[in-house]
Amino acid sequence: MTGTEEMIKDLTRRVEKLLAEYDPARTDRLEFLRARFDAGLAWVHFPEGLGGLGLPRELQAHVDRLLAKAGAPDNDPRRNGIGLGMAAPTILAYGTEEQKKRFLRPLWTGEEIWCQLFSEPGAGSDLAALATRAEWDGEYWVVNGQKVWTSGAHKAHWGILVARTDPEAPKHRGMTYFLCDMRDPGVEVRPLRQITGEAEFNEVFLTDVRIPDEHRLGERGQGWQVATATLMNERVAIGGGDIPREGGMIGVVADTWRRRPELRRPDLHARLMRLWVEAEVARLTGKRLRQKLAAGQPGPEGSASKLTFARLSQQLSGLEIELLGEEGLRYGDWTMKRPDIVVFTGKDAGYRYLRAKGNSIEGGTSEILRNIVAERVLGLPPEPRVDKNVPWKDLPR
Amino acid sequence: MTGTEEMIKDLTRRVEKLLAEYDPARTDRLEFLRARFDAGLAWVHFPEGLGGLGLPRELQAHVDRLLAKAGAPDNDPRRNGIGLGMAAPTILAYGTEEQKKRFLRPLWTGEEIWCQLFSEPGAGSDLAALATRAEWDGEYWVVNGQKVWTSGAHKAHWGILVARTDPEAPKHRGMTYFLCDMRDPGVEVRPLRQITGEAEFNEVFLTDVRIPDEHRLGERGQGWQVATATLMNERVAIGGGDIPREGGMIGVVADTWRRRPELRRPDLHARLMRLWVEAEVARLTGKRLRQKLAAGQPGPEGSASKLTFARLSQQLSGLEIELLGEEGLRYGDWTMKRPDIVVFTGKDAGYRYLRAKGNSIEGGTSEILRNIVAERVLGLPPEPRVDKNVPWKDLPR
Amino acid sequence: MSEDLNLLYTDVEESVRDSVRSLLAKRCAPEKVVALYDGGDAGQRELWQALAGELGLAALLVPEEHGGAGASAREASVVLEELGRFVAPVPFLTSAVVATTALVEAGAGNLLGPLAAGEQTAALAVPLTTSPDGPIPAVTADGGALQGTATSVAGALEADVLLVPVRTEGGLQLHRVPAEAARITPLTSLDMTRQIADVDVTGAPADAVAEGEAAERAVRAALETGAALMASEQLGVAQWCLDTTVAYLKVRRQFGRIVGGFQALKHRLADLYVMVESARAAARYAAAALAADDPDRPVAASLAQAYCADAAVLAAEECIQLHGGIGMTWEHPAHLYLKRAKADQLAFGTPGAHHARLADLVDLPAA
Amino acid sequence: MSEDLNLLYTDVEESVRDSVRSLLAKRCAPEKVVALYDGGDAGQRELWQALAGELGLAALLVPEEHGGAGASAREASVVLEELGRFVAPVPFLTSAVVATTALVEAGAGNLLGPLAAGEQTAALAVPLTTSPDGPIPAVTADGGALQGTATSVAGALEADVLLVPVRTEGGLQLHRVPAEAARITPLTSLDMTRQIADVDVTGAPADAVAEGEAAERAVRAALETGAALMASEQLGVAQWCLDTTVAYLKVRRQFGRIVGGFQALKHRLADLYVMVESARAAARYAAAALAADDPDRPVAASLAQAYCADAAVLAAEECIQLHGGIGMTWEHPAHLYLKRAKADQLAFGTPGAHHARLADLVDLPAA
Repeated sequence: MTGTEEMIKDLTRRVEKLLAEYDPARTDRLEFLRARFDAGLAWVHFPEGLGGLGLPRELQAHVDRLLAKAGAPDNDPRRNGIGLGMAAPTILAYGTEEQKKRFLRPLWTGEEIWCQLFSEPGAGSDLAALATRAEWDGEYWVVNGQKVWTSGAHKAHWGILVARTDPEAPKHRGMTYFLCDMRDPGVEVRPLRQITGEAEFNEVFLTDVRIPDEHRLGERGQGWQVATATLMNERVAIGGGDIPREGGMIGVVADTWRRRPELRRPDLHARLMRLWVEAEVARLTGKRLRQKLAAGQPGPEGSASKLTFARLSQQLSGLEIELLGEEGLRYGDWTMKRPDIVVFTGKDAGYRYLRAKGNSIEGGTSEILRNIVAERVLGLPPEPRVDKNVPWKDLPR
Repeated sequence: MTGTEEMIKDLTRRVEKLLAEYDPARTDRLEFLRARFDAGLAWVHFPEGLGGLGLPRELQAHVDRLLAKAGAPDNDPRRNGIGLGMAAPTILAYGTEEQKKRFLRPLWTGEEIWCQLFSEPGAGSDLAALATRAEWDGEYWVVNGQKVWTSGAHKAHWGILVARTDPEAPKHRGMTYFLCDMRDPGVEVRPLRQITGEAEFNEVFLTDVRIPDEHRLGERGQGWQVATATLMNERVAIGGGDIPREGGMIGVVADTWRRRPELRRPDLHARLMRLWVEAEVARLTGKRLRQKLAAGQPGPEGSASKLTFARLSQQLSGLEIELLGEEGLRYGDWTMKRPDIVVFTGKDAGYRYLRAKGNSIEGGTSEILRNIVAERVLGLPPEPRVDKNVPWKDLPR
Repeated sequence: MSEDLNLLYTDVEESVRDSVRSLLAKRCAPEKVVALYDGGDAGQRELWQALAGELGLAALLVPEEHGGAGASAREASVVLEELGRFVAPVPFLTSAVVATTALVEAGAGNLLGPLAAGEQTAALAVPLTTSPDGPIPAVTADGGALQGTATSVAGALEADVLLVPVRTEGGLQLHRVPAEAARITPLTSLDMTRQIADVDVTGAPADAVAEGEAAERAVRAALETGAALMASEQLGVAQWCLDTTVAYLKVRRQFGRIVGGFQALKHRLADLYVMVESARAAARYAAAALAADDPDRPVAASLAQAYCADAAVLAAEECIQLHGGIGMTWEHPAHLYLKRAKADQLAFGTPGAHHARLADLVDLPAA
Repeated sequence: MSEDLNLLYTDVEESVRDSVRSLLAKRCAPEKVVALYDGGDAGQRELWQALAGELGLAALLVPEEHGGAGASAREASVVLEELGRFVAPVPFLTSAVVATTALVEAGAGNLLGPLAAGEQTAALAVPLTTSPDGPIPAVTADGGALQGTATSVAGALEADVLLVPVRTEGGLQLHRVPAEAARITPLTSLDMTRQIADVDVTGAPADAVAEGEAAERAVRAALETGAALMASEQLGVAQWCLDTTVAYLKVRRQFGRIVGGFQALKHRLADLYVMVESARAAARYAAAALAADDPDRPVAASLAQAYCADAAVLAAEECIQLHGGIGMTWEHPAHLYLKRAKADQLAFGTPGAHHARLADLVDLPAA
């Protein structure tokens, strides 16, 4: 029996034990989730005592499968994407023992939802330019500033926050990372409406928000390093999973083409076929990337996949409107709403077209990603920098 | 009678007088051309005594028409494009009286052909980086270096040359402009073969070439300024004249499409129509530009026209090969030749495809032209420069 | 094609532009316009009154003998550039260009008085997507009574008078229907600054203003004029997007540098500039050919629409992208231009439809 | 499609690549290859002998029972990547892939011995532009004697044996004709590293190796395999163009800066990199599907050819442009790659032809 097989057998036993002690049919959802966490079956690659068992990450799928089969509740991971995908690994990497104990369990169970307070109006692609100040008043860090593009801020209990603690230092060296209680009276959340009419995101205004020093994550001045770790976890998440042929936007357009022969025109067919080829090749490229990762050949090519995804979703959704013709003049609903979950291919063609515009901006603009590919993959010279060794306070803004 | 009408009447009289004194049917070609020059009818916008009459440039067309009607020989301007388009206006602007007297007449008549010695292997887009040295030995300027992309060097009597005379000065300030006798024993011309198989251009090796100081054009150290004037005349020439609808590369492809229905395919039709539209719009854009110039509203938009021309000629010639299919696999002739005249749309489809690749390089690459449009038209910031105020000799190469 | 058409702006055209622009700058701020998306009032009625009445734009294309200014498509195109630049929610294109052209071509100039005076507004009741050379969508006439719905009609919500193509046994007719007699259903539109509506004219009283070939000619001329001159609106949209993006990138800083100094963005803006100047040549040529009633008019119209429709969309898309996150927000006006550009791309025939029309006109058959 | 196909390179494949590359690096320098354009000798015969004999590449796709290596399309695709990277003027694709596949599929494996041993070279006598799903160009048979010319045949000049599709009253046949019995006229080719020729087989002795459906199946399988695996050659061409351009721009200076540091060029190279990696996924999938005889094979072949054909052309065009003037010269090897890429774009069907084939295969009909 190989090591993996043994580990799987052991995990199966642990799952059976959990199910025996906490029958999902008769146990309160939250109670079950807490018990699952305490049994180390939340995220098996986390350490023991912190929801895991120190096992390889891939084995989680086995646990999930067994529990789903038994009808056990899950932690509804889409409700807390930032918590699970970004906050948790960062807390694990940089947190104190107390912080890990305090935050990871309610994060995983979904009792505490998290949001991300990084971007600012003046610090988008250039995150290190951020201006939100955190000043130590002897008792608390007192935070003032404005954050933006914060999804879920209105539902979040905690926010991962980067703020400037030393304006005299060069921009990358004067920041500190905090865990910010979103229920502090100084936190004001305002929905940020987008071109689709919806407000997926928020602006967050921070006025004399008080953060105790035990909610500082990492060292003072280490904020850039901690934030970079968070963002690397974001990029991993964007890579996404396997999708079938015609998954995503191409499937929507191909489906319309098949169902509605009256819309077909030769010029649109030429464009459709070109995009079908590109979409299928992009899918295979993603598949190849995941095969490389699985074979232990990680690479920075995730940026390439995101570039292609953004371009294709924009071109396809633009084509769809031309294909629909008269129907393309309509729109589903302009009413301001706060969606819980965003599905790029959901809703109507107009929504898809407008929402896709964000694909080349959010999570790293296509321009920044091209820089990354050029510099880190191809080894071309970096952009001339004028802001590396200047105190932040002296930089022009 | 308006001023223009009077001028035209006067010009008509002068042409009649010339024709009466030198009957084209019975006069030696060169004798006639010299007489025409001396009558101020060569380029009427040049000063009197230098082939002109100080009249508006537009009136030249009237003179040309009258003389052509009378069967008079012309100066075969395509044989001496660089002389007429670039050297002559520069000599007129910067030359001494002796230089103008000495050079302009045989230049215009075609007795002396000119070439341009500007680009070097290490100084393409960045002309000011040139390394060809000219050192004053007390009697002559002694020139050593290598020039490239010199069309017609093997037929030329004179070359306009920029060389470095002061390596201690920053790159733009240490150059001087010369008129170089191509028959000097230190001048070696080697054909430079291109991807088409032909050698339109040459490399010119300069070894201890001796140039007397009276062949210096402009002041010592003023070379950049004089060369810039030359290049502005080049850009004016590239603007070109009115062409009819389907003039140029689109006409070649459209003609094939019409003549050979068996080659038609829907995907190619979609591309053809898109390019037809772009080519016709580009033609109208050029027409509008010339209307602006004629109305006294000059602008830097010539760079825009050249960008579009290059892109379209490349896309169209690429499409043509796909359209031809099996025939597109062939090529006319790979034999090394030195063509007298280059016609982009001439010869076979393979030649057109390959030759068009040069359209976005020669006379300013498309990348440089985009910089020019961005900076001079849109007013965006210039590229960070590290070489402006450093002595040329200290620059990395 | 005519080689002597003037592609520049005349002094008269520039002065028309100045007056339109200064009025729009005062009365058509994007913060007001965006209210239309939430069903609010953007003051669009008063704005149109001012443009039609004070500036006399409703009368531009109406012949002088019918109380109009007798101006040409050239002046109208300059007006449209400015309306595009402000995404102005007014029925100039639908009423003062398209419906007016239909009536003039139908020989019903005598009905133009109230339109020229700005007292009435009219709309041609066909889908906004109708191209000049396709089949003409029409309602039917059951006995004497109209029956049917014209879908996705632009300008219907603002109209007092509807011009309705009616298919009868005797051929196409163009009928005049009072708007209050039709059931007009507003549609949630991608571009709420030119909201479309379904127009049910079943049972409405109507009188024919043209019949047979004359009716067909009138409708086609109206659509071709719409296609030709909307190119100028698209130019205006593209120009605003370029200007706004360049201005923003000259002040926005990231990584300690003016963002507009990053070469990749400079090159994209240079390409955008080249495209906008090309769109200008195409739009001007279409307007000039129309004004001169040049035989090349159909080619000019389809050429301009094929080129400018895509140019406006691309300019608006680049505007959003190069603004970064802020361009994705409701509070930045860029989205108004993207929605207008994308809807305009479908209006009067997509670029693909105009390519097909050009293929016929210039003898480049598909097969 | 099969989701379990391995798109990576196996260790075996990497070792095939290494041996091919090291031989080509020694014996196939661009300065030698370019001689072909002036009718000179590039040592191409000796090179092919070395590849076919020393490395046994001619035997790769020949089944073991016929003296071959019984390797799969996966190994052949890696060989083609390297041949593309060196624009190698050898008949691997035409003989060891296309003609070999035709004979295997025709059930004429017994004829493969001399091919596998590198003693003979074969070519399928159809135009290089023939796509897998179109009509099969064929000569005719007048009585027993062949009549006609196969035009634009690749590999004919190197071939000892020609496989000639023959249209008879009883249907298609595939004949074997000794090359010395045909009149082979070399054509001045856009890509002289894969020079084409007209092959007149009139009166040549021939024997049929397959008839009817078997002949048709053999020819189509050969063409589909050619299309699928040429994608790897195109990948190799594109990869060389990217690598060479990046390397050059890391050392070339203008305006006092490394040219590869100018952001507009960085972004173009980043896009090129994304395209090359995409081409790799497409080419690998086609090879893997072929090797596994996967039902998705036809889609995989047309997908790869549609994508990689354009990718190679674009990479070669960008290589020339980003090298500036030097890339336009005869002495720089870039032109060899441009010519190969452009000719390859036409070979086995243009991208447009493969789009049309895909439209059928995946049910996205044109009308």
